[in-house]
Amino acid sequence: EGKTLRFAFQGTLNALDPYSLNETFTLGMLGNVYEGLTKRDKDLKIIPGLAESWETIDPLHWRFHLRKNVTFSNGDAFNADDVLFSAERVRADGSDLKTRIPADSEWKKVDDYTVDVTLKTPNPILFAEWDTWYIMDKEWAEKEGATKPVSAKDTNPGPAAYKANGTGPFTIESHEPGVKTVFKRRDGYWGEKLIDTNLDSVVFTPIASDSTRVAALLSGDVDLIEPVPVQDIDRVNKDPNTAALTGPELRAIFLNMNQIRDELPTSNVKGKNPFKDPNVRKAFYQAIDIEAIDKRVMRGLATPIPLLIAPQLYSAPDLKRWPYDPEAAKKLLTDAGYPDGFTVGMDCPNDRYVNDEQICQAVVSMLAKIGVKVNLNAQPKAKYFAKVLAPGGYDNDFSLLGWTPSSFDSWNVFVSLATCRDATGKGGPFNLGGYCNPKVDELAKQIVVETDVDKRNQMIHDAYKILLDDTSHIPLHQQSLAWGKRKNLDIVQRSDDQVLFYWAKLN
Amino acid sequence: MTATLSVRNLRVEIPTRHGVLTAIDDLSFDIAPGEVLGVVGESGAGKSITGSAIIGLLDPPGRIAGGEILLGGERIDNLAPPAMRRVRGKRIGMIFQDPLTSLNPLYRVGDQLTQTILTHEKMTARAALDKAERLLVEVGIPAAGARLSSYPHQFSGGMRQRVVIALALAADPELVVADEPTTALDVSVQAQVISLLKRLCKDRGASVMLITHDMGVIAETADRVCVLYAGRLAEIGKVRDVVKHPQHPYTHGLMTAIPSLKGDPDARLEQIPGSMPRLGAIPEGCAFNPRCGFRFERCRAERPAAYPTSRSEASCFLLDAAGAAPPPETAAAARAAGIEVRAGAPTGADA
Amino acid sequence: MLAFAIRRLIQAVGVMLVVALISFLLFRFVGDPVNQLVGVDTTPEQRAQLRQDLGLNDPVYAQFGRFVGKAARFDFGISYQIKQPVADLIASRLPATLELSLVSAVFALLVGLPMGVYTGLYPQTLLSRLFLALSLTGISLPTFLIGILLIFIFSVNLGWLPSFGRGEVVTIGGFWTTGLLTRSGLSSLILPAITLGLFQMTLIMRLVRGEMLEVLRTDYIKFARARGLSSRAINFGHALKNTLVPVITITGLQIGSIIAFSIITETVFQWPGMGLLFLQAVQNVDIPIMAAYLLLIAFLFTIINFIVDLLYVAVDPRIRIGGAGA
Amino acid sequence: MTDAIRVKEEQPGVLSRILRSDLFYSFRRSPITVISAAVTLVLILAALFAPWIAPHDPFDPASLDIMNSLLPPQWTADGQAGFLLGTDDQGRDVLSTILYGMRISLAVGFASVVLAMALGVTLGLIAGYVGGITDTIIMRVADVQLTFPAILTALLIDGVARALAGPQAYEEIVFFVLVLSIGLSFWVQYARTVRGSVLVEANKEYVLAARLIGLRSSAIMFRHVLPNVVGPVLVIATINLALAIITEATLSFLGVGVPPTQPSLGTLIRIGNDYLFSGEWWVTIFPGITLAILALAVNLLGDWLRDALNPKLR
Amino acid sequence: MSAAETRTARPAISPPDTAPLVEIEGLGRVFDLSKRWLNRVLDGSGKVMLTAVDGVSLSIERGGTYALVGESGSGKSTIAKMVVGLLPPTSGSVHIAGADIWAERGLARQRQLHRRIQMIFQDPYASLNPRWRVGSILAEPIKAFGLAADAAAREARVGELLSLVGLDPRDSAKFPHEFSGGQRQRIAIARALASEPEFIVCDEPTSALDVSVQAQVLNLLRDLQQRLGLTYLFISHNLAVVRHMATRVGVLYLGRLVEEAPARELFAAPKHPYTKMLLDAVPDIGMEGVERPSIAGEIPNPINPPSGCHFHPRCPHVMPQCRTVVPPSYAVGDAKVLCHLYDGTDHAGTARSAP
Ligand SMILES: Nc1ncnc2c1ncn2[C@@H]1O[C@H](COP(=O)(O)OP(=O)(O)OP(=O)(O)O)[C@@H](O)[C@H]1O
Ligand SMILES: Nc1ncnc2c1ncn2[C@@H]1O[C@H](COP(=O)(O)OP(=O)(O)OP(=O)(O)O)[C@@H](O)[C@H]1O
Ligand SMILES: [Mg+2]
Ligand SMILES: [Mg+2]
Repeated sequence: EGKTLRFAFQGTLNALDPYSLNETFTLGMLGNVYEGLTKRDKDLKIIPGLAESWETIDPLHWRFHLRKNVTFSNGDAFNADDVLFSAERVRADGSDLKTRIPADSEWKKVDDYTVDVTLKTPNPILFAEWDTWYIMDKEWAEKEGATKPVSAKDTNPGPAAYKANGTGPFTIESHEPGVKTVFKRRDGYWGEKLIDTNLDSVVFTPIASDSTRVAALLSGDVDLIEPVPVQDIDRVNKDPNTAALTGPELRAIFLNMNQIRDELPTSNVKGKNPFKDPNVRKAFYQAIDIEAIDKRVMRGLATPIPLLIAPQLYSAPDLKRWPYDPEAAKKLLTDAGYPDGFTVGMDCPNDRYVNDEQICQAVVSMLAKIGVKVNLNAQPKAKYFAKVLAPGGYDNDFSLLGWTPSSFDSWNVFVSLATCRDATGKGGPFNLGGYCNPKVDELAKQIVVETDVDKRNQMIHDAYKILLDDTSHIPLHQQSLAWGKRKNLDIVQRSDDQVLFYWAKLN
Repeated sequence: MTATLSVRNLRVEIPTRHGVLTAIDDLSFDIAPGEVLGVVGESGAGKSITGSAIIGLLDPPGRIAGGEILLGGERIDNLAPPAMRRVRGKRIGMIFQDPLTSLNPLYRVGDQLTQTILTHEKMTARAALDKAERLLVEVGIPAAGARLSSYPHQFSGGMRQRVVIALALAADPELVVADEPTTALDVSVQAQVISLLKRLCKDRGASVMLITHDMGVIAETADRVCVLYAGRLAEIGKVRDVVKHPQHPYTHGLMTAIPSLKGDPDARLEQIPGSMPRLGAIPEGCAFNPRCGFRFERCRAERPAAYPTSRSEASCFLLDAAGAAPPPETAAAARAAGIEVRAGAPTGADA
Repeated sequence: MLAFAIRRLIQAVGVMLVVALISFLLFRFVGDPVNQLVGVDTTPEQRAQLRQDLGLNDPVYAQFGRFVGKAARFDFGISYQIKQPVADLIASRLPATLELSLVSAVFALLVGLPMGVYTGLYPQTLLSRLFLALSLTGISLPTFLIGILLIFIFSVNLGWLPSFGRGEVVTIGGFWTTGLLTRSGLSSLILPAITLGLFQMTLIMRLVRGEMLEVLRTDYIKFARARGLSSRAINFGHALKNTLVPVITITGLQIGSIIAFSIITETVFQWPGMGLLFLQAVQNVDIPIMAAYLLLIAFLFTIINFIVDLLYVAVDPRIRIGGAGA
Repeated sequence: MTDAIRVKEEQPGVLSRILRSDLFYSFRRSPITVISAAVTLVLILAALFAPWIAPHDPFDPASLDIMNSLLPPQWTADGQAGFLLGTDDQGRDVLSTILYGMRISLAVGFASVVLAMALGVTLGLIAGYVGGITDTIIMRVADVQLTFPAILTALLIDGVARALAGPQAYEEIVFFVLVLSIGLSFWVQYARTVRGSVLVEANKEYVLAARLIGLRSSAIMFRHVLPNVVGPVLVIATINLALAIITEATLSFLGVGVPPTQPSLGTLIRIGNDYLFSGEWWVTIFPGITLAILALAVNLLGDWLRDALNPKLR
Repeated sequence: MSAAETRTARPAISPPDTAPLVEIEGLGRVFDLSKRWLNRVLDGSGKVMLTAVDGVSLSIERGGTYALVGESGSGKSTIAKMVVGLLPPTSGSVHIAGADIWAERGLARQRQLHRRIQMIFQDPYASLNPRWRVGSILAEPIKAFGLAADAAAREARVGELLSLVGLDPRDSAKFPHEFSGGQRQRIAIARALASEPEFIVCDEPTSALDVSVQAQVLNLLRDLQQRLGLTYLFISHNLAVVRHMATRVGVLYLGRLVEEAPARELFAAPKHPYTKMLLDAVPDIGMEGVERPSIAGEIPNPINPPSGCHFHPRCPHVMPQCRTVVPPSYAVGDAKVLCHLYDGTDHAGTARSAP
């Protein structure tokens, strides 16, 4: 006898095409329906998925053995053609997940259940992100006319935007973006032993308003909400029927300072860019009382971090935060030639990270104490990202960002956030501040091909050290996951924040 | 024979921010069966309020503060609302000044008529409709049957006032109170309506209280006239007497101030100085005394009662046979004006 | 009557064209739509091509003409954000909003009208004063606060009513979803409908009261009294009917703002209607949705106006028969 | 000379004329109105003098200490001296923030009402007095405007302004955007009312008399007609003021208002809204009460004014 | 203050004093009451024109009072407005002291002309701007026409005007609502006098007033006429008042001047059947208790007036040609009559049966 899980999230699930949007929540939800060649277990360890096993023939050649007797939810059998099709599709125009597999890799079908991949450069973490590269059914896509990813510029969206056909334990019964999505448990799932659920269906509803979402949980209208605003965790725990599920999240929150512009458009300093001076950056760093933010804004549900990565993924005893020291900060600022501070505009999302806007406000008032006047522009994430990632501009002087390396590996951090970029985005694509140190670029290049773990770790350490010394960014904290659930729900909370129904049980 | 309507010492008060105004003060008069009593007075004299008081529809906050009103010998001023409702329409019909606004624009004329008839008389809807049509015929509306289903705005002013008259007479009341029934009408139509009203009431034996400020209408229509000044009775008597031989100085002034189609057109109109006082500022003593050419001491100190003369009754000390005499010049002037000065005279000196 | 209908139609078309122009200008003003359409990695050449393909290089009037032509065929393009045809999105959200608006309008009328009549008839009683005070409080509290407080009390603390959403819906005729046929749908409707209708309810109540007070002072009411008609006949037959004319107009106008205010209510209650869609569109600068919503509102408004005018004609014979008499 | 002096002493002072007027009388007679007037006045003054009476300056980020955040009101167990009504999530003193926020709310309210009034009255006067095609055009524009209820207009203008101005500049113009949005959505009411009154007034004989003197239309419109139609305009203005303040709050709630660093009452409520369930009720309740009291008082004044100026209801 | 003083500023009048001051020639006014174009097309209805004034010609002697009488809607006010320049005529002309007030070009000339014509309105409550002090109301025309050198002179003049109409100069500080109806009408008269006109149109100046006050205002108007040599066009539906004021009377019926005669003659021997009926129908204080025949029928709809002589449906002497032919103006003694009875032939037993 099946049960229905009612789940509410703050954001909406838009297009169902698994290659349209590289975003944790969307990929997590689709992970209930689709599967990759690999999967991750409850502890995020990579386990075989649609590939039963794989081997490196040499550093440039990989072989994947596919699982047999797997069917898509429409009944089609899964085989090598589907993998090749997916590898093609994920790299096609309009895909947001192009980086999942190297653009220049070659894919070959050996037999129906064996696939060979040929690389141009060695890649020790080739399949690190393949748990979210979902395999699609070639026949289905061709029949539905969904062979191309649904992209922004499409004027008639493919059916993949509102239909799904995966190998996973759930299917999507109905999907109304922004209203409701109904997942149904399917028969004939190959991996019954990997999952543990008594759910028959899942009804997902977006509830944007924090208080409504919490109210919905407290009143029993939903069984699971994400996120619980940190301030409401107590309340949720106090209620006899509900509980908060918290745990570390792998996301690092940090501030970007634009060092690539010659002049900051939002600043009163003309003719030069104060952020080009490491002292100014360090002054900013030391002016921020991260403990206070974590205690007050985050209510203890955050861990200050010294690096741009969660400690669970990488830490080193000698890489520590610069201490909070407003006096020193003031002095650094004076030394840099700004005894009275200056003005700068700050961009901040207000619906993306936990209490993002409040963090920014706290930063504003802390910087005010060393004389820096920050004009805060807090905006919804859609606008925020459109602005700070604007093509050809990276329009931000000072901004807040969060990052989870999808491969859970530091290399992703460097290439995404810290390697040199030009204005058009060649280079570190999410390096909003445009920090550039050739040494870091060089290290990143080596890290990606280095297969010796110790050597690789040393190089990672060196790179982080440079970033810290340069004050390339201002790392703030690692935020926590906070889900709210009815007491009768058991669910696994993985620290990558994916909500996976196949580990949920309603009692 | 009891009077159809008998108003005894009526007093109407209106509480306002400036204190309690006395809109009608100690007013008494009778209307005999079948009689037409004209009530005249200048704007604000209290004519409409008298009418409203009689039918029990004083606008709040106005209230009857004293006196009594008797209809066919029964008191009606203290009836409970449901009982009073049965008097209204059934025993007293009312006609207001403006026929345009008196009729509900959203209802057919026939519906308004039958509704009124059925409220007061037990009969079938069919019969009521017949009666409605008869009424319209009576008030002289051509093609009455067809017009029953017309809306008020489809009638002309004169027609509408005829409909209003039909409505007022629908339940055959014994008294009709007509408050300026023709002021809103054209000169040539006025006469038609007035004579219609008069004829219909005569046919039914109904008494009429005709409120107007037009002395001409009164002169031609009424049997008796009651002149109000500042909420008080100035003079009451037969129309011919009051018009030709006014006894109250105010009435006298009024009659000479009205231009007439007779008489010398070039003669200067007599004018009464000043204007009627506002209710809040009615002078002590006789309300008219500041404007009166014949006033003497007593007028400022005391309020005159209505004193009978050979023709009419008037509230003026000149006529108080038992009162102190006015200065001789005043008395002489008054006599010259045709007022039967009796004050200071030992007995009736009116022979 | 025919002329009236035709004139209305012409006016409606005029209004719609103006609104279409505004919507169209939104497209133009808010920036290059190409930037909204394509990703980071699109080259300038591709952009230019896309611009050409979309006809953005044509003269403005040609573009406007095309926009109107498409809009007339309910083609509003694809949502930037959701990647679905805007027309489909709106169509799927329309029932929710209309149902909510309609129910709250009915609620506002059913409660506001009697309250207005009562306070108009008995302006001095304690109950009237209470109603008035309540109504003033009703328009002094922002809608969103009322909604939140209602959720707090009735969902969280008392647990009587659902806190969000539309509950279970039934699809009728293949396209119209309704919550009116299920228990959960009905109970979900209560709080949002009250939240949305409260303001209108107070408005109607105050309007009816004011009109009632005025009508009760008119000569024809006085004359009706003088004819001895019963209070019932006077108050409800004569007075109420005459207050209806202005009440109809204002209520008609208010339905337009009910739909607009549903934006807030839908946000608070996560009601899956057009308002929610629109608000998200505003936040995401999803112009096709904004433009379509505007046109739709204008369209609904025009229809409502038309119905109001027809009602007018039904209520007021002076209009029905034409000509203002003598 | 003596004449002039006599005239002067005869002429009662403005104050005494006001004190003797019917309006003032009906005002004095209604205790609720007196109270709401007093409350409105106090609130306006408090907002006006916020920098002098507020214990803290909540708009100065340097004075904030995040460690003071979410302190409960002073009289509760955990309250802290100096923060009478507690603090919000940024450590701003709620009392001071309310005072400052009220400044913004009132400023937006007043400015938008003035804008709507100026626009509506002028257009209404012109439409009513000039008539003809001008009238038709103005009233059709009003129809289109009516198609867009206030919230919608505001959202649209806000959206366009944001897109046009860019985020940093937007912050500087947000006040004007709000005023424009709210003002634009309210003008129709004035225009219609004024037009209606003008149609009545323009046929009154005093206007004909003015035309006989050969005055220009504009002089007649503004000097003769306008003063006679201000009554209903004032009533609408009062009621609109309350509505404008609430609309501003609502817009803030929808996220299109003033920035949270310089919150208005509405923004404060929106912020506080997030802390309702967690027990930090004071962040939202106090601004909410203030807003409600302000709107209620102004509404009561408007109500009174409407009844007092309506001769039919006297 | 004497009358002479108040007239010092008046410019010399050019034409010889014997010529009439006001000459109205063939004055007509048509109002377009058509439905909207679309309705007309759909209903197949034509344009709807209301002829409010139809070919009215009259002249007013200097210092005389010409009275226009007629029922509501007969076009009295429309004529008044066309004469003072508030409403353009559709046909005909209005000459004042020889100058055509509607043909005159040039703002200065026009204003100069308008200064000489003023108007007193019916409703004393509506004719004074309730928001203005009496002083400002009276000062406005003085300022507008530049009739006083400075503010002090203006103030003095205002005081003079107030005294002239029997009010206290101190009243200038008051507002209109502080006055009674009669006093307001005096203020309105003072305003009309402020521009030192020689011709005043009085449109029912006393019909809103009480009889006792009416006498005051009528007397005042007559006094002022004597003192200032004013000329009046006096409009009223009250025949008794007209008889009291007028030197010459015109009777209007549905926009046409059906009879025009010296006042005495008109009242003594009315010629037109309508005039007779009017005189019979009007209730008069001097005729108490007399039951009189009232006019049959109601005023016809001016939009669709009867053919021929407009009065024929109500006329007791109706003849066949009345229904078809518009009667021309016949001179009968000093009177002019628009009636076929006076076409020279003998209509036995009809007209001549009247006095
Ligand atoms: N509600 C009220 N408050 C104050 N005064 C009032 C009120 N109602 C009537 N009055 C006054 O009562 C007096 C008498 O009014 P009423 O209507 O009876 O006069 P009227 O003789 O009928 O005058 P008219 O000829 O103008 O109709 C007037 O002075 C009027 O101002
Ligand atoms: N502006 C206008 N538009 C249309 N018709 C008008 C206009 N002004 C006057 N009329 C019509 O012209 C006719 C004459 O009107 P006018 O006001 O001159 O009559 P009157 O004799 O002054 O009547 P009253 O005694 O009622 O003042 C009436 O039928 C009236 O309806
Ligand atoms: Mg009266
Ligand atoms: Mg007239």
